[in-house]
Amino acid sequence: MTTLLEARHVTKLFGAGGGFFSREKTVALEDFSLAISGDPPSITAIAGESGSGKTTLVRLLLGIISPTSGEILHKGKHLQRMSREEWRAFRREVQAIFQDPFEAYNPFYKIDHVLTTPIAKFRLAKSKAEARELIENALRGVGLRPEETLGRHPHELSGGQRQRVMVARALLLNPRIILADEPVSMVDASLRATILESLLKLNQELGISVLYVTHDLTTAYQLAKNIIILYQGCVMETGDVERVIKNPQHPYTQLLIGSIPHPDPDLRWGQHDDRFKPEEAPRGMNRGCKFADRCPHVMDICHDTPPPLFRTDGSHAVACYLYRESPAADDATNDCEY
Amino acid sequence: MTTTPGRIRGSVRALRLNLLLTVGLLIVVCLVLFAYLGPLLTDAKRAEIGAFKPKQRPSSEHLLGTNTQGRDVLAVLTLATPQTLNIGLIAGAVGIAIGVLLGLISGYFSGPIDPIIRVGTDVFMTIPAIAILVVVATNVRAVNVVTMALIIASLAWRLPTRTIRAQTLSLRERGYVQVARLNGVGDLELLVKEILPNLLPYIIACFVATVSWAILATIGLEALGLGPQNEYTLGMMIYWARFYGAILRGFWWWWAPPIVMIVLIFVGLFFTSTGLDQIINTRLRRAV
Amino acid sequence: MNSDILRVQDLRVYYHTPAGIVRAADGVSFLLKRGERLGLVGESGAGKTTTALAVMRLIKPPGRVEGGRILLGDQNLLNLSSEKMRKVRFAQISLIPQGAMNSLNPVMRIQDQITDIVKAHDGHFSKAQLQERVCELLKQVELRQETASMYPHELSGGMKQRVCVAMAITLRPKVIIADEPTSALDVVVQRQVMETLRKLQEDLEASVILVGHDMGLMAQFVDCVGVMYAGKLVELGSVREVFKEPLHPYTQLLIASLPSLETKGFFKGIPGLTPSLLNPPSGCAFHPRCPQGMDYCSSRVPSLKEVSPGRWVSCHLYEA
Amino acid sequence: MYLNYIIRRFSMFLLVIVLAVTINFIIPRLMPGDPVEAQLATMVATGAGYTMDITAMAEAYRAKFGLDQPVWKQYLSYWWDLLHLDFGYSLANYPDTVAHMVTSALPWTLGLVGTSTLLAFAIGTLLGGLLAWPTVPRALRAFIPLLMIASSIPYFLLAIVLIFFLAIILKIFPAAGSHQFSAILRFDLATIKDILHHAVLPATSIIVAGIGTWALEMRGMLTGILGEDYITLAEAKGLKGDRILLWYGMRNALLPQLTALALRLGHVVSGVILVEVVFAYPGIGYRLFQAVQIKDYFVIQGTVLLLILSIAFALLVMDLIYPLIDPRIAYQRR
Repeated sequence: MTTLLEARHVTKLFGAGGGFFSREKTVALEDFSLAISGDPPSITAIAGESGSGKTTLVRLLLGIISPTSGEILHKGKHLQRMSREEWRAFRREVQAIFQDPFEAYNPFYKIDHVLTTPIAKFRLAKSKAEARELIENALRGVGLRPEETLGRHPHELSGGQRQRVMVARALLLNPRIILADEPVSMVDASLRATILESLLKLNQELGISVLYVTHDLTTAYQLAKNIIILYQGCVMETGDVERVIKNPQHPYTQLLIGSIPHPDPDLRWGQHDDRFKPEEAPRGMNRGCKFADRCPHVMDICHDTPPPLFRTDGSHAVACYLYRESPAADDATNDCEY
Repeated sequence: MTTTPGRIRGSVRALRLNLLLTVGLLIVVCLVLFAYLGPLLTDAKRAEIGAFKPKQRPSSEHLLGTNTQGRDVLAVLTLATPQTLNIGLIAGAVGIAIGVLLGLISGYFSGPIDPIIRVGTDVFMTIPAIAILVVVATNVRAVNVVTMALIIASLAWRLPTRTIRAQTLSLRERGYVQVARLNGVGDLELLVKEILPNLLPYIIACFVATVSWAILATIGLEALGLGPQNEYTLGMMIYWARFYGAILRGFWWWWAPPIVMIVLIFVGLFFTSTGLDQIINTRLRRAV
Repeated sequence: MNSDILRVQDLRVYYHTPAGIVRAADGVSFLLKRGERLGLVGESGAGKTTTALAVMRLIKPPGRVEGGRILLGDQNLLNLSSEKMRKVRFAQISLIPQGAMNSLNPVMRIQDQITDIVKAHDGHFSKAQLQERVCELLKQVELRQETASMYPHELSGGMKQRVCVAMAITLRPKVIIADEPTSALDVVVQRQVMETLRKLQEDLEASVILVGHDMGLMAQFVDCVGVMYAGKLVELGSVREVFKEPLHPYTQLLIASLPSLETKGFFKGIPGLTPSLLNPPSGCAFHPRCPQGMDYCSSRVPSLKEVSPGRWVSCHLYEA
Repeated sequence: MYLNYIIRRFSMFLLVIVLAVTINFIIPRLMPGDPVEAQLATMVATGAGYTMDITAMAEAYRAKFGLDQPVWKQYLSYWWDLLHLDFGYSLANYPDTVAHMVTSALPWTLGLVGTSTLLAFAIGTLLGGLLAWPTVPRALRAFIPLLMIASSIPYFLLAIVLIFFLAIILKIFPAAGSHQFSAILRFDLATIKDILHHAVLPATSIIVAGIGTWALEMRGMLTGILGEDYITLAEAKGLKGDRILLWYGMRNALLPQLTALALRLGHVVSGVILVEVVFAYPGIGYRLFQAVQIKDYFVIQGTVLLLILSIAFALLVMDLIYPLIDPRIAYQRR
């Protein structure tokens, strides 16, 4: 069966172009594969630090930028080779929520503009009344009172309110999948939960798959069913979130989870594990495993060739030579049962 | 001396009372009234050759005296000012139109077109305008106000293209442009409905600066004698004054009035565009 | 009382914006003992950064310190002349800035930015002594010696923050204020920088005020923590007391809303909207969102009470 | 990295030259009618005192410059002449070559532009720095509107006013020229004093207007920079006010200020040319003015070309200085 949204061996290089000589290329994403079937609708988390390529991935999956190599497919069709009709269907079925609530609204218009435009563009309503109806339902769906929200200018609403209007916007088109790029990182802690809750509701009640991109493993654990850990554009570890978070196998994932400051004074950070060398000057282009020069278990092979994904058990795969005895996972890390 | 900017309370400039903009607009409005109402009030005959005894000093009868051809200087001034303003406005309009077009195209669409426009603009910026304009002007036979404006316009597009392109580049990356794409909005509509409205303040401020530059370039060419020979413009008034040695012979009333008028134009336009920039920045800082 | 390094009493800082007066810090009081790590936590707009900057007297117009006292030992910093205050900065109280990304002068080498501090406090040392001090500092913050001659744009985020930590401890100050030092860093780098800061702070026996919004970081780093809401200090106590038995309803909801690795798929936010500082709600600023709100909560302003030694709360529930 | 930067800047320099030459070549050919014949005709009309057979003269010139050959061939020969610094002959004072006429005028212009622009830039930048510093007395703030007005007065209009008051009425300075016509240019104190005495008025008119522009540019730049985080940290570090202003504020404003100078160089030179015309100062500007008066065609082309090249060269030199001022420029890692 064709998958809803799929990336096959996608690599994206950013050469700072311009001028007559293109300078060094920086690797944003390297040989990344992902498949989201869409039924059952699942929530997949992409976790990684800044500079790991998460945002580049979202822009690739949305078709805003095209991959240097590899393809992105929507229902088996290549994004770059779609007809106008296919592209409109893709645009309607794959929606997104962005990170910065302050940047997402054109200061020139009231916030209604962001809701009325999709209705007009995708002809979702036949009359003004029906359009109004759609908008109000969508706003109530994310816990906002329409009379308090509509007709206002963006700067009159708080960050939390604006982000919820963004979720409502995505809701309007009732897409099959929503790519949420760090939806709560710029929102206060108290409002964070309400937004995550509305994402969970979309998945459970409306059957919308969600790709939750974040640097915060705790919210990833809370929201998602399976997770992919990214480091400098490469997949380090992937699988069921319960296994990956509670029993991390890749050294980098272990370092990540060990560094999370738990809000519990009794759960102090493990004694300072200084075997991990601090991150040095900005990274260059090394061939082998990207984590090699910081990893305490580094072996020669780690510097030569990038490690493939090894399947350690049913739904848990890790790209590290420590597990080279395990069978190689099939390349498409997908979200349905392994 | 008008009150110093210090009068603006504390470091926060109240948006409504931007002193620079108000003073600038005041000067510009007076100039426009003088330029476009003046000619209606004075009859053109006073400005014709031989209308009066030449080289008279300013008197009650001739507030600004007469020049070597016996024209009343005040009458000539009232007819010359609108002409110079017209050249500036036409050249400014053409310049801003090309600038917005090129700026939007090269700012929004990356790909091959952008470097061409960018490098082209930079190269033309480094070339002193007077050099090119001289070569063009010497080869144009009959020069009147409109051709003069078009000659100037041939280089007036440089500043607008550069400014608008820079702004478009930054606006293109904004979040709301990505959201608009997700809402199914196509490139062209995106440019017009999402980017252009936010560009308007920059376009206005840039237009004022371009008009000011155009007038400067015009009087520059006219000082070299390349201006319209048979029409009154402020630049040509100065040229003829110098041509007949008015400075050495102390006939200050031939060249002083046009100079004062030109300086007023520049000060008015400069205050207006600087005031506009301040408003754009404070509004930007507040919106972010 | 001699163990108190810093006493802040009823500090008020208002911003006179064209849209009206913003009471960023409205009567903040707390105590800092020698070697103690105090956390000031609160959501954006709660006034924690304003409080930190006010202690260093770095509030710029349109902000103004309206009143209150900041006692460093027996000196009230608010009364010092600007020249005397300049001498206090980084000699007795130092600051680790929030945005390490652009807190370093981009056109100056790292070593010059460190020696600047020594020269500014008329420490007349020879070039060699200064160079040696720089090397010693860089070693303390685990940075290679070559970093000294590098420019800020050649360093990573974590390395820049370590330089800021080195600068903060150059003159061995009594108090270090860290204003959300790691908010822009990854969680891995954040832990490494915080643990370096802890080690250095303990060696110096300096006190630290850590300003931030990350409750997890507070739980891991500080000894006692103050919770701020709408410019007021609503709760203060040891980190165990505040996290295990929070008194103020806001603190309770805040801790309950924190995602943790135990509960999966369970979200609990704080209803209502963050308060507007231009016209804050009357009485107790939290009353519109407070589940245990009583009728007079919206009229009477609660005051900070010491319900047990070192344990403060500002809520009508605890007034006699 | 630094080499990469130099190559890019040098290629820009070459591009400017190519473009300038092409413009100079194309524009006259765009105009209707035959350029040479038109020039000769107008020259005679303006009473150049020759009575000659225009068509024969035009024929000779056309052959000399191969105007009868296809355009691209003309273009190549045009380049070929340029590379041999053969700008052609001045029609008015034949046999003097354009190259000689222009190169003899260049030092005067460079002297005038160089000194006055650098002086105006230095004074303006310092003044702008002071104006932006908050602890500066309010009285100095009153300067701002004056600077604004000064910066919006074109150089050569100011020159006219200066001549009238200082040269005609008060007779302190000479009204025109660069030195006593009688004096033979010997390299002794008297000549230098005389040259300086003549250069005062032209330089002043450039400097006064220039200071206004640079002061405002610097003030705008610095007010932006003073809001930066590294300034707040510098204050927190307890550094002295002047140290922060100079090493943290102005040091960072220097690069954008220089870029502004580079951008306005073309504008400044345009102004200086007109000042030379007003003072009959024997630089490139006045040479251009004389050529324009009598439509001495090839001199016009030569002057314009050389003007563009000298500015492009100045910009190249400035570009090469940038990395020394701001280390980030040559460092193109990202």
